[in-house]
Amino acid sequence: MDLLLSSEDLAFRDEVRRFLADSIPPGMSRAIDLTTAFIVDPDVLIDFHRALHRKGWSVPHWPVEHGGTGWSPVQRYIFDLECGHAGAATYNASGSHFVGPVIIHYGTQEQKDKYLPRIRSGDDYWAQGYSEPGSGSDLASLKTRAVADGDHYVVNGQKIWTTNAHRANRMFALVRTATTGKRQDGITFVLFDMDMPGITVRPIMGNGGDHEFNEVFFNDVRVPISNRIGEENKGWEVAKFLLEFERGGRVLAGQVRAQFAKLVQLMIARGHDDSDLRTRLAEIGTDLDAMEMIDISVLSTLQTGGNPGPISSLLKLRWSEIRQSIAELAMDAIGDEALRWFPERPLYETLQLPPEDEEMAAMVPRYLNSRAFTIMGGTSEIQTNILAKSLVGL
Amino acid sequence: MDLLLSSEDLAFRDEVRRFLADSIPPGMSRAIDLTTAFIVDPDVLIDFHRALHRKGWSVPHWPVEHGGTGWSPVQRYIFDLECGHAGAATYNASGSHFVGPVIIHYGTQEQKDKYLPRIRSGDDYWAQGYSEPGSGSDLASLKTRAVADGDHYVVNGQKIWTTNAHRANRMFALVRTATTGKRQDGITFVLFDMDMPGITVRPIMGNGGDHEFNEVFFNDVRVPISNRIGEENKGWEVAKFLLEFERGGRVLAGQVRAQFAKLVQLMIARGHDDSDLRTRLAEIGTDLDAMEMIDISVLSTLQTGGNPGPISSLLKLRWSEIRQSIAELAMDAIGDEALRWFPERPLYETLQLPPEDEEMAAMVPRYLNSRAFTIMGGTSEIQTNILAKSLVGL
Amino acid sequence: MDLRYATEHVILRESAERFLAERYDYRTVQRIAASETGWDREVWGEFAKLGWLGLPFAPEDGGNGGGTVELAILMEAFGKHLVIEPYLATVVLGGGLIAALGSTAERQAMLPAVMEGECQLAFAHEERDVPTRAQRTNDGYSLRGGKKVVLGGPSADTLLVSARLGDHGLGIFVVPRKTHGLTVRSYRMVDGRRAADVDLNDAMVPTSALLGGNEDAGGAVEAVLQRAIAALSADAVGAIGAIVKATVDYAKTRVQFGQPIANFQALQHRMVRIKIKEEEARAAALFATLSLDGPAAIRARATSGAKAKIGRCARSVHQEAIQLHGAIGTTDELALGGYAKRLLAYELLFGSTREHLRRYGAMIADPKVAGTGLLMA
Amino acid sequence: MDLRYATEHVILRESAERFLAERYDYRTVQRIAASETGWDREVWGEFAKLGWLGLPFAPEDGGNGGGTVELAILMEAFGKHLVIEPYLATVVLGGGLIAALGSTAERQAMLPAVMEGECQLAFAHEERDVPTRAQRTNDGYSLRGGKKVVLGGPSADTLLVSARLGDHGLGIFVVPRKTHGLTVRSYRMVDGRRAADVDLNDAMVPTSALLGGNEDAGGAVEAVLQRAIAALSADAVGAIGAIVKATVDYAKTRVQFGQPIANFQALQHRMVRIKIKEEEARAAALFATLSLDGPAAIRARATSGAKAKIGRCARSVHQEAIQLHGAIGTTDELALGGYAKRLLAYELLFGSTREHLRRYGAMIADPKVAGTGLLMA
Repeated sequence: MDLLLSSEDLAFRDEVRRFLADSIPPGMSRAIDLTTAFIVDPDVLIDFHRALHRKGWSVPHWPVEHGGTGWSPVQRYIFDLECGHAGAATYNASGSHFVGPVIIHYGTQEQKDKYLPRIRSGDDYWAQGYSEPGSGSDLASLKTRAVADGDHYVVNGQKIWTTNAHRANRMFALVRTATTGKRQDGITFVLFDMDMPGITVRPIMGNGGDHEFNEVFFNDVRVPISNRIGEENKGWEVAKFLLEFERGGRVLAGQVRAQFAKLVQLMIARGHDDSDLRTRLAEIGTDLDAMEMIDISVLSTLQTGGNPGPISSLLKLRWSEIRQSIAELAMDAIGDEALRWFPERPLYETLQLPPEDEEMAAMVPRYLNSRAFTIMGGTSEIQTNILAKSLVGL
Repeated sequence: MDLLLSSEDLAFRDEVRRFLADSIPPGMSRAIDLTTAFIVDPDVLIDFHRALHRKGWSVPHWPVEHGGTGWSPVQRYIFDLECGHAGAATYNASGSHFVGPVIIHYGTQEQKDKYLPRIRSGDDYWAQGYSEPGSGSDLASLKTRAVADGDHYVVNGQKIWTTNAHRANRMFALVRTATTGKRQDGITFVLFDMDMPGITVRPIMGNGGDHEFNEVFFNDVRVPISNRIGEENKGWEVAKFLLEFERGGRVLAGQVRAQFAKLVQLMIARGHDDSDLRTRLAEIGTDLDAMEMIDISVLSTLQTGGNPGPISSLLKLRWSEIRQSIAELAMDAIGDEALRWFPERPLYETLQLPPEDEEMAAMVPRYLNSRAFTIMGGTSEIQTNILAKSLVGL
Repeated sequence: MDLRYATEHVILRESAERFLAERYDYRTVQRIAASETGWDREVWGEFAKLGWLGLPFAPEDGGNGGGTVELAILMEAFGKHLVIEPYLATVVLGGGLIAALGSTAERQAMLPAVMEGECQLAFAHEERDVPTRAQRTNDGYSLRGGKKVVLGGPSADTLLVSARLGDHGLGIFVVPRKTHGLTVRSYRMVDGRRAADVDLNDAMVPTSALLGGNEDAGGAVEAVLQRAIAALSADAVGAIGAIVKATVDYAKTRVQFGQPIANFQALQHRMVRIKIKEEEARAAALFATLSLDGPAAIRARATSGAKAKIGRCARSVHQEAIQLHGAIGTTDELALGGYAKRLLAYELLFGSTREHLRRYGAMIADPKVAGTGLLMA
Repeated sequence: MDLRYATEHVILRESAERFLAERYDYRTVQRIAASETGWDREVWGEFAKLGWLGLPFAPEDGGNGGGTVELAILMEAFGKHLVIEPYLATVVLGGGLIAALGSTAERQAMLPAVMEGECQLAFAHEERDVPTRAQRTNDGYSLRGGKKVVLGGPSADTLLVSARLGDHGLGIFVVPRKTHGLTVRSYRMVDGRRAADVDLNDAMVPTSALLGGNEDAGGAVEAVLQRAIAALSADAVGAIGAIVKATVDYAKTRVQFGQPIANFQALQHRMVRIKIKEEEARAAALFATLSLDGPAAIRARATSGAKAKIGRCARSVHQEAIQLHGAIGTTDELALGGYAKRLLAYELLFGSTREHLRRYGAMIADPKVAGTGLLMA
């Protein structure tokens, strides 16, 4: 047993570093540092994504035959960590990490040919339509109705919390195709183009001042049945596959560690001798080390072909908390600078401050937005319910 | 609205201080400081209790006609605070605070004449028999059976967590007199003499090294029906009266404040410059101030004849937590001195250490015993369930 | 000792509640916050008519002679309704300084305009860097320094500026907005209120600008700041109470898995915890309010204690409230978002939660103080 | 990178588990803890026979050549079964120092007796006050100083005493128990183990007492202490795992209000939280163990990090476990009480939780360190 990187791993790391140094466009890191929303604007990331695409690295975790890199889990971990340090971010996880793997697993050849290349290249930008006003944690109660009419479904209903629906040109969604039987057995997974007639998007302003979330209304939207992924009424299975892939297959340690290093930098820059803040910083560090060790154990399991098991809910739960604690400490570290509020977005376009003061402007919005980490993508309460069964055996 | 003590209150405080200065026997404060158990041994307190009795102050909260002092709630608060500072403690709360008020409210004239004077004087020492091995939080499920046989009940069963049963000469208990109907409606409140044939006491050693708790077994114990308090099958109402009196009628602020002042003294004596410990100390101080303010609000309500309402469960919940945090910080404040364990009890008889080192020996046992604060007398979970209904309206 | 609210207290609470419930909903807050000035002239006029702008001033100055309890009641209503007009800056801080330090002539010259809503004030006190100094000149003083977090600074017609005099003195200078050498750099605060950085670049004021001619205003400044902390704590308690109620109400109506989420025991226990924090915060604020008429040591302990305790409660309550609401709790659709930001501002104004906890800790690091109860001789 | 346990690891875990489950229940712990010496000669002999006393020593010294992972596996089993024999003191600390610093002759002179269970060791290192000093004499050294928390001191046949040599040197001195001027003041620790204060009052030892003749033993001492922390962390994880399991098992069988209390959602969520803390503690201990063969900076970060993280987990797990058990959790009837005390001792040995958190904080106060992941070049 050991934690050693092999010489191939080290060579790979150097290659990644070289690539990042060469490919990150000027201004991208600043724009990401001043992004207060969850998701960095596609405009900021598209050039870098295209560079990744040219290098063949835009979807590393996909099977090689669909454009994946065939990297080992350790290599993916290295790549994520280095991207974090270099100030890079994922272009469109809804495409590359959510719907992409679903299409690869469940899609027809036509669907694969149509959608996968455009995810790889960044030509498509995807949104996810799962939650509804009455269906959050209890997702299976969703009501958006799809009724077959010839070779189309006619869809009526509403989605909510649809991140970047206003920027996406495509959207995958769960819709109800049957109202009898078990609720989970009447759900179907369907792909939409955002310009289909009858789709309207209404913004929801976040408390942090960002516009990320939307309501999406479906009014007699006609979507071809050929846009269905998997069988009718089997959408719940597809959604579960997506969640498992997402939770078990992605290693957050790199990204969070990069954020943590930035927090350390901030605290040093502020010359902090506040012992309470330093205690919190150290506690976050030990939390992060422990969680990274758990992440690495998952990597090791994946590397050797195993199934990481119920740990995925634990990772979601704890990583979201650690990310919150980083955002919270960053806010507390700037003292009464946190009183200032800059309502315009994006900050990297609107701010008119000296460079050394800029990052202060991002801290409070980022803190406020961070509260959603433990809500979106499965609340901590739901993760805890799952863990009570799966990890504790209750 | 104000927090001012009247000149009568101040004169009363001076009188209490004089009395305490004159009446506390040498060695009592040391014995209390080195007591690691919840309850101070009766041997340590009896002389002081007799002095209170001579002064007419042994049961201040009782009605004047039964030997109470007629003090206002503020005066009782002053008395408790001054007792705390002077290093005094209540002789036998099970007698003076639990069964005494019950006998006053529900007892016959014979019962009053027999029991009340001996509680006042300290001649009787009472224990409480409520919990059973299968009936803790769910007290109404208790099974200890009392069957009428002529003018006696014949009692069989078992009580547990009976504090100081091995020191008590009397015990009040809830027993089951009916097994049909609602569980609460088959319970009766009965007084026992500990020397009745068929009663045996088995010690339970606490994790803190103290012997306070016991199991009490009843094997065909014949207890006169005239020992019953209130009507048969109405014991649940009696028990509820007792709890309400206890929770609403007693102000813990004085006692806890005295403990807090001792903690401050300890930390100063240890010359602590550990900022984490100092932060915790200050946080406890602000918690204590807030809780004392709530206590005083209850006093004000009582003073003006009102009903304090659901606040009693809040007081139980939070005071027990604050007392735990004091015990925990005291343990942490002595650093690796906390590694030393002195198994003999009572420490004030067995310790052979220089006076300045003595108190270290008490810290870890006291911490361990403090964990029971949030369990005994109604767990924090039960208090929280009650508060969800009564305070939050869920 | 008597903690009963008097009839006039109840009347004040109810009338404040009625007015604000009618006139000041969350959309109004958002509208005013997004406006150029961050306050509404009409609302301010109503405050004057209701007598609120004169609430704490002595009857001989034309005020209503309200005490600390009345002020706390009004502030709690302001917190509950997220009022962002610069009441604290103008009435409690600025007006409070004039009432405490001003001569009869000064009080009569300035307070009526305040009470009529014609004049707003701000107290420029916190130093950005080195202490602001007042240098005596031939016909007055020259002020030099930099102030930060000047609440209500952007809308103030007159600033009250604290400045060192000589080696030990401290004076409060009445500085009209237009004074040459005075620069007010405004910004919007996280909760929509306005504040400013203030630069004094050899700002010249006449001798009469020294309020009350007092060169030893330190004690009065401390007392006014303590009043402000107690008032702001009542405001925070208003916000905490509202946020807890909103959360419980939401949990009772939000249905998931076929039942209101308020039925889930894990959530019930957490709602109990935030409700308890509300009660504790309320108690801490009340102690601070009632301490204001007491001796200096008790005032300092009670106000720093309140800031430390309520700040801690506020943080965990706003976080739990958002979490218990779920996704909708992270938006600006509900007042919840406004409360969270209001409470963040509370945590930082007049010294942070941690700073006051440290001060409190230093005060109780004496067994005699730590052992003293809240009832006062 | 490979985190799979090898077959020999699994075998060791199972055999330790089997032996201890059979021979070392909680009544045994209590009996041995209450005995005069605090360890059981027969049990110690069995440890020797099982090869555990020679586990970490090199084959050329007659040991089993076990690595850090093997040691962690054994220690986790010791924590799970609350073994109080002085294994850490004799094998990890004392034996570890001899293995690291001793000449071939010294290793051959001392280690066989350790491995056969004939000799117990203790490392007298923590200073009570001023540093212990070794003064050169005509035919050796005179040791003067006071040591505290000498684990296994009461039963040690030989003490290894660290002492300053000159201005910068540090030596480890082999001091037989009977040495004149050496006083061992024994006490019982909170978890039943034994420790001692050690006084060196001009204790005279020959020149050969300086282990390996090494006057610069600081690095070796640091490495041995890091090994001890990693081992003790594995022990703590054993205790945490056992306490969590006991709590969950109890909740499944304890019936109140007509159902197992494990059915109550509020309790379920709290059990999930302590289970997560167990997983995190386990991860932190594993990182510490695997760091031991890495560079000094990683070792220091991983072991201080483990102590800080596991100490924090241990505190909240033992408190929650007691609370979830209810009254029975506060007694000495269940092993739970033993685990709580074992974990309290863990928090204090080799530097407290807070002390290590501070050290860890100082190490990561550098963005480069903070940004470095756990995988090592």
